[in-house]
Parts: sequence; structure tokens; C-alpha cells
Amino acid sequence: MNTRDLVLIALFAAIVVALGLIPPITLGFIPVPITAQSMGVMLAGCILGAKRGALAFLLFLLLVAIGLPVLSGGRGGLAVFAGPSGGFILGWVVATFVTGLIAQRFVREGQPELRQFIGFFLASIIGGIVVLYAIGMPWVSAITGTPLLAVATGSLAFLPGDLLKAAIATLAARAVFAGYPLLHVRA
Amino acid sequence: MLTSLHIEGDSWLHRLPVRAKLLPLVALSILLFLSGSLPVQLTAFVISGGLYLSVGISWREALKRVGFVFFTIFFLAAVNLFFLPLSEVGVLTLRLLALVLFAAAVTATTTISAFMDEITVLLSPFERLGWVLAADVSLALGLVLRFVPDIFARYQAIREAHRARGLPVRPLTIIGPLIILTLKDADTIAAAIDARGFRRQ
Amino acid sequence: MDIRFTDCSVRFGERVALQPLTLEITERRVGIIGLNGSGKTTFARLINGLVKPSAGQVTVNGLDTVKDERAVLSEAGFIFQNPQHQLIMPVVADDIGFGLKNRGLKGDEIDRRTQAVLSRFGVEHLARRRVHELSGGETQLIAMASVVVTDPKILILDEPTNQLDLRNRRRVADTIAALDEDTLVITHDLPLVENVERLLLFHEGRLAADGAPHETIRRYHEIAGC
Amino acid sequence: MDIRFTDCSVRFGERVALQPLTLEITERRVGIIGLNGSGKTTFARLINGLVKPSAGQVTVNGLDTVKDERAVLSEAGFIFQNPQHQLIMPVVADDIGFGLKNRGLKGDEIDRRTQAVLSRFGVEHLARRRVHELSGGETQLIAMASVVVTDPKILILDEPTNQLDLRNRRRVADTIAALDEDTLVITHDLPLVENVERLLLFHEGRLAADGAPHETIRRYHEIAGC
Ligand SMILES: Nc1ncnc2c1ncn2[C@@H]1O[C@H](COP(=O)(O)OP(=O)(O)OP(=O)(O)O)[C@@H](O)[C@H]1O
Ligand SMILES: Nc1ncnc2c1ncn2[C@@H]1O[C@H](COP(=O)(O)OP(=O)(O)OP(=O)(O)O)[C@@H](O)[C@H]1O
Ligand SMILES: O=C(O)CCCC[C@@H]1SC[C@@H]2NC(=O)N[C@@H]21
Ligand SMILES: [Mg+2]
Ligand SMILES: [Mg+2]
Repeated sequence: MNTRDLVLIALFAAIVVALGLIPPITLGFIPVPITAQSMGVMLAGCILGAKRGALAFLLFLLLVAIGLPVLSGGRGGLAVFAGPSGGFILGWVVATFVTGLIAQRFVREGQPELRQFIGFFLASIIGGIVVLYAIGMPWVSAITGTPLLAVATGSLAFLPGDLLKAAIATLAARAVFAGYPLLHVRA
Repeated sequence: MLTSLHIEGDSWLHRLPVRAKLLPLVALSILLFLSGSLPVQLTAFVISGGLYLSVGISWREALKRVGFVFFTIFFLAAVNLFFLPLSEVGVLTLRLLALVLFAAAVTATTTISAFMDEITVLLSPFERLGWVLAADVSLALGLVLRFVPDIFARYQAIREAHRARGLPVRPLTIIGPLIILTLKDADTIAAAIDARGFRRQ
Repeated sequence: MDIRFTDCSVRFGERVALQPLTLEITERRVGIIGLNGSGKTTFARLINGLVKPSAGQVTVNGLDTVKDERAVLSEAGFIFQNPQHQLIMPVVADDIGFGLKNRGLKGDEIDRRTQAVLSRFGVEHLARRRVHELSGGETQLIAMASVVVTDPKILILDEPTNQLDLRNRRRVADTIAALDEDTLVITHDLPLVENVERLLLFHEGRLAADGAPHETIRRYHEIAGC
Repeated sequence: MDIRFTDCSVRFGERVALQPLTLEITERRVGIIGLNGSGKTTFARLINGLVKPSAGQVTVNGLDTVKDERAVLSEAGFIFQNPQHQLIMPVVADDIGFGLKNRGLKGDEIDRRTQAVLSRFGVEHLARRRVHELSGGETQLIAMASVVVTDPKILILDEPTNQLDLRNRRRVADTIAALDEDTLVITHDLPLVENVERLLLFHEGRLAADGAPHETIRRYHEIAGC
């Protein structure tokens, strides 16, 4: 890995830390908060691509694990992984990777703007929602014993927020792609 | 704002090497997930709670750190009461509480540099395979800590620039320039790292 | 311009950035100099309400920067010390148009005005360029254009010749001198303020000199010890 | 110093940043001036191998910047145009120590050398300060210290007096003048290079003048048209 990639990864992890300054919203009926940091998944995938994006989140998880309060609301430490959010948090790495793969595959320079928007939006939805929920929800169910169906029903509450995040991430990723393209630069 | 959750102290846990804390943590999670016995979970809960409170943390701080996870766990317990028998809910709840307390105790008694040393050891097989360099990981970690304040400062500057131009401050128009300007720094920072010989290839 | 400071002071936490100040500025060309950290940027930000007085009052053309916050913003335009933060859209023309769009103007009118301001600054050729690929001098000029296009009556420029070569410095200086708007220029580049009508010197959060340029500059050399 | 360029040129994609150049530099104090985008930074980066020649060769004290890449890095230290990005670790002393650690030095030795370089630059009091809280002048001095500590024989400084006031500019200029290392200074701040032994002028990627300072500066004014 060249030095520039290493720095890009670190800077993106720092951006995810910064997103954590937006306070989380706790809903009454599901034990996992709504957080702006999951938008980082979509942004990292669509902007840095699969490999560097996933590594940025791996680095972020390392920060959490060694006891830095970088999760929204100033949380951190190993305890977080043992809680109900653990699966979602670990899932961020995989979800970013998938988002990145799709974005790299479907978005190119020189395409009409609309195509690029659609590409980024699909990547964000599939990676940042479908894949992420597929990891996070069974985890909640497995460690808490709550039936999967109940967890899934509760998780519906994330959907409006996550769709909004996908929309913001799409616009931002498009702006970055137009202003400072990194997606296809070889990692 | 990025101060570690480590707590200064000289407790028994503080003096243990990291590995002697991480291995039991892993072992405990496996054990507790395999066991369905209420007494076992209860014992684990009491011991973990005792350990956590023995590290020299104030009650307030102790509660603040695990409060959020506790809240979610109790909430789940309440939900589970509709689906599962009481004893099973007890097992599930105590298990999670025990693990969270133990993990919080490890976090509170381990410094970042102790973690980093352990990570270096854990990475050494991969290092031999040429996949990743431990030195790169600690460099990346330092970079994050170094540049988070810069990102805040830049966020502030972009917000103010919006105001100065009479533009509404919307997340959408801030996040684009914020990311571009931040990532653009990567070129200079990378050049500086190479120029100062921070990486031994 | 008509800017009035009445017993105005600014503190950030413990630190006093500006000592109580009473002052009236009515000249068309004003300059500000002083050592690093002496309070120049803080003073200028008070004028368009980016910094609020901790005590006292600031008015701009009769508007109070606290009470009439929005109105003051369209009265006084600000070009930042690091103007790359000021360019918001990825492409130059879009960035300039963005401010107009937000004022409710329509497509044609936006294009016309964007064109006009770019040619006024002699940078039509940059219209389709990526904002983040501009050189230092170009960034400075585009940042000015993006503010001027919204028709402020007063322009405040914070170190506009930073990192510029002789030619670009001259170009920016000429552009400033030719502006119809009233200007207030903060700088470490003394030749840029040699010919202003009134030059202020800040030192440790106080006004240390105020008057004709040569007199204020002499005092600055004294304070700087060289 | 002993720097040799042999038919060296640089292109970025389509754009030629440096035309084929053959040149030998052996003086102890050298300056570089020129318009924005004329190739100064590119030229300087060639010397410590941050930019590789598209054609031709560059050697520094006999080492080839391509073949002996690592060795060249410890021969020539570089202080960047925006040095706040050059300080990489969160705390001043750690930042200075990090470069030494990577050269395989041990804890005590690292501390000793860090202390020594900080006091050499008169900034011991900044050892525990957070890097992002330094002022412009302090950042500049610490960036120099962080490079000097690794004992390069040649120091390259890219616009070291940017954004500084008269006093800080003087302080940085004095520090540079007092360095034992050979120095190569790129700047738009002409007084800073008035007394170098040899002053180079770049224009549109070519060497446009090369010689005594007053002569090169005269030519620069001609080219800049003012
Ligand atoms: N937002 C802030 N929070 C805390 N302190 C601040 C803030 N803004 C400015 N200061 C402090 O107030 C003082 C005056 O700062 P100001 O930016 O006005 O100086 P300046 O004269 O513009 O300096 P320079 O020439 O370096 O730009 C400095 O000591 C600075 O550190
Ligand atoms: N990495 C790069 N990719 C593409 N073009 C580049 C790159 N670096 C420099 N250039 C271009 O090469 C030319 C020379 O740039 P250089 O940075 O050497 O100029 P300079 O003389 O240092 O200018 P300044 O005084 O503004 O710092 C410029 O046109 C610049 O846009
Ligand atoms: O504990 C945390 O800070 C993070 C928990 C994970 C939150 C998940 S990510 C997908 C879903 N969307 C949200 O807004 N929250 C959940
Ligand atoms: Mg200032
Ligand atoms: Mg340069």
C-alpha cells in the first residue's frame, strides 16, 4: 500500500469520528441507536472504493476497541462489541466493502450525471442498508434471544433515516467524484 | 475530546498484562454463550461487576460509561418477556451485562500504547506474510488523532463561509467540500511522511 | 461605509481577543495591519457578524450586527484568510451561481450575472474549471467574484495576497483598487495598504495606531522591533 | 551541497512542469523565486525525490534520487509550503520523536535529541503542545525542528514566511540564516533571499535567470511586469 492510500484511509476514519459528533437518537423500541456514522459506510464505499473504504472502517473499529470514545455520544471500548449494536458495528466493514464494489463497478467518469447518481444510490442502498441489516439484525437476535422477526420489525424504524443518509451520501459522493475523483485510482 | 477511556490507577487489573485480560475476556464470552445456567451467569455478572468497580472508577463515571448499553439491554429484556420464559430472559440479560462489565473493566485499565503493543504482536504473522506493517497501523492511528481537530476546524470554517455568503447552512453543501478539502490534504501529508522517512519500506 | 464600534469587546473563554473599543469608520478604503494574533481577523469578523461582541455594539450602515444579523450579511461581504474554504460547489461557475440561486434568481439571470462577474475579474476562462484545481491566485480571484456577485456594499478582505507571486499580487491589488465597493483590507503585505485613506494597527487586542498609512506603518515597525 | 540536474524534465500528464534542465549547485545558501506555477516547488521536490524526473537524472551529494531513493531522503530535508500538514503526530515532542524512532533510535536517545533540537530553535516550552494549536510562526519553527533533528545535510524550505507578521518573519529568517546546514529557500518574500550566494529564477518551467540576487530580482520584476 502506498503512503497516500494509508493517509486517505486515516483521514476517512477521522471523518467518521467527526460524524460521531452528531448525537445519536435512541428509539424506544429497538436497542440500537440511529447514528450519522452509518452514513460513513456509504460515503467511504462510494468515495474511496471497496478496499480503502473497508480499511478505513477497520481502522475506526480499532479506535473503538482500544478505548477511544469515537462512537456517537462519546461511547467506545470493548464493551460496545458485547452489546446489541456489535453486529452492526462489525458489519460496517463488510457493508463498506460491498458499497465500494458496486460503486466502482457502476460509476464511471464521463457518464451522464444521472447515471452516476443512480450508481451511487444503488451502491449505498445495497451495501449500506441490505448487507448491513443482514449482518446486524441476526446478531441482535442471536445474542439477545429476541426472535429475528421482532428485531426485523423494529429495525424498520431505521429505514427512513437510512434512505435519507443514502440520498445525502449519493449527492456528496457525486460532488467529490466531480471535484476530486478517487474511486477508481488504484489502491 | 479524544481522550482515551483508560483510567489512571494501580489496581490489580491495571498491573496485569493486556493479554492476561483479553484472553479471559474471549474465554468468558465463549463460556457464557455455551452455558444456559442462571447461577453461572449470575456468578459471572457479580465477578465482572466487582472487577469493574475495583479499578478505581467513580460510581458516576462507571454508570455513565455502561449506562447506554445497559439501557438497551434492559429494554430488550422487557421485550423478551413477551416471547420467552422469565428464567431464560434472566440468563440472556445477565450474560450480556457480565460481558459488558468485564469488557469495560479491560478498557478502563489498559492504555492505548499497551493495546498498540499487543496489536503489534497480533499483526506479526501478517507482517511476515507481507500483508500489513504494524508500524503502518500505529502511524494511521496517530494520523486520525492528529487530524480530527483539523476536520472540526475546517467544518467550522466552511459553516462560517456559508454564513458570510448568506447561504443557508445545510449538511449537503457542507459535507461535499469538507470531504474534498480533507482528502486533498492526503497528497501533502503523504509527501511529508515520505520526506521525513516515517515509513521503513 | 459607515461602521461604528461602541465599547465593543470580544473574549474567547478566558482569552480577551479584543479590548473595549469605540471607533467609527466612514472612509472608502481602509487597511488593517498588526502582528500575528493581534486581533485583526476578530475585528473584521465583528463587522459582518461572524463574531458577536461579548459586550458593546457594532453597527454597519446603521444595522446592528446582532439584531439585524441577516441584513448585515448582505451589506458586508467577506473574503476569508483561507479562501479555499469559501468555494462550495465543485465547479467555478456553479459555485458563483449557487449564491444567486439561493437569493431566488432564475437560470438566465444567474448565467448572465455569473458571466458578467467573471469577465469583470478577467477570469472567464476559468468558468468550467474544478474549484480544487485552481492555483492560489486563481482561488483568491474566484472567491472575490463569488462574493462580489451578490452585490455587497462593503468588501472585507483578509490577507488577499497570501502565497501570491508579484504579478498575481499586483493583479489582486489592482482588482481591489478598482472595486466600486468600499473595501477593508487586512494584510501583512504592507505595499498593499500603502495608499489606503486610513490604516489601523492592532496590537494585543487594542487599536495601537490609526491614521495615515506611513505613520501607522512606522509605528508597526517600532512594535515589531524591526 | 552538491546537486546535479542532467537533462532533467517533469511532466504531469499532458502538462510540462519542468523543461529539460542541466544545472549544478554547490553553494551553501541558495534561493529560488518565480511566478505562481512556474515550477519552483516541482524543482525542489525533485531534489529529495518526492517528484521523479520524467526524463534525465538528479543526483544529490552523488546519490541518484531514483536509484538511491531512501538514502537521498536522509541527505535532503524538506519543509513544505503548508507546514501544518507536515506535523503528523498529535503532540509536538511525539512528532519530532517519531522520525527518530523510525530510524531505529532508542527511547533515551530520542528524548535527548528532541530536547536538544527544541532548545536549539528556542521553543522548549512547546514540547507538550498539541500540534493543531500552534500559531503560524510556531508551526513553521517546529516543522523546521522536526526535519533538522534527523540531521539532513541540506535543508529545502518552501515559502517559510507565509502568513507571518514582520516579527515572526524576522525570527524565521534569522533562524534560517543561523543554520549550519546548507539551505535552499523558495519564496515570494524577496527580502528573504536578498543575501543568498546564488538566486535562481524559474519561469514557465524553465530557468530564466541564475546568479547574484540583485540581478535575478531585477529580471523577475521584468517578467512579472512590475
Ligand atoms: N475561535 C477562537 N477561539 C479561541 N481563540 C481565538 C479564536 N479566534 C481567535 N482567537 C484568538 O484571539 C486572538 C486574536 O486572533 P485573530 O485571529 O484576530 O488574530 P490576527 O490578528 O488575525 O492574526 P493573524 O495575523 O495570525 O491572522 C489570538 O490570540 C487567537 O488565538
Ligand atoms: N501533482 C501535480 N499534478 C498535476 N499538475 C501539477 C502537480 N504539481 C504541480 N503541477 C503543475 O505544475 C506546475 C508547476 O507547479 P509548482 O507547484 O512547481 O509551481 P510553483 O512555482 O511552486 O508555484 P507557487 O508559487 O504557486 O507555489 C503548475 O502548473 C502546477 O499546476
Ligand atoms: O452503537 C452505535 O453507535 C452504532 C450502532 C449501529 C447503528 C445501526 S447502523 C444501521 C442502522 N441505521 C442506524 O441509523 N442505526 C443502525
Ligand atoms: Mg488573521
Ligand atoms: Mg510552490
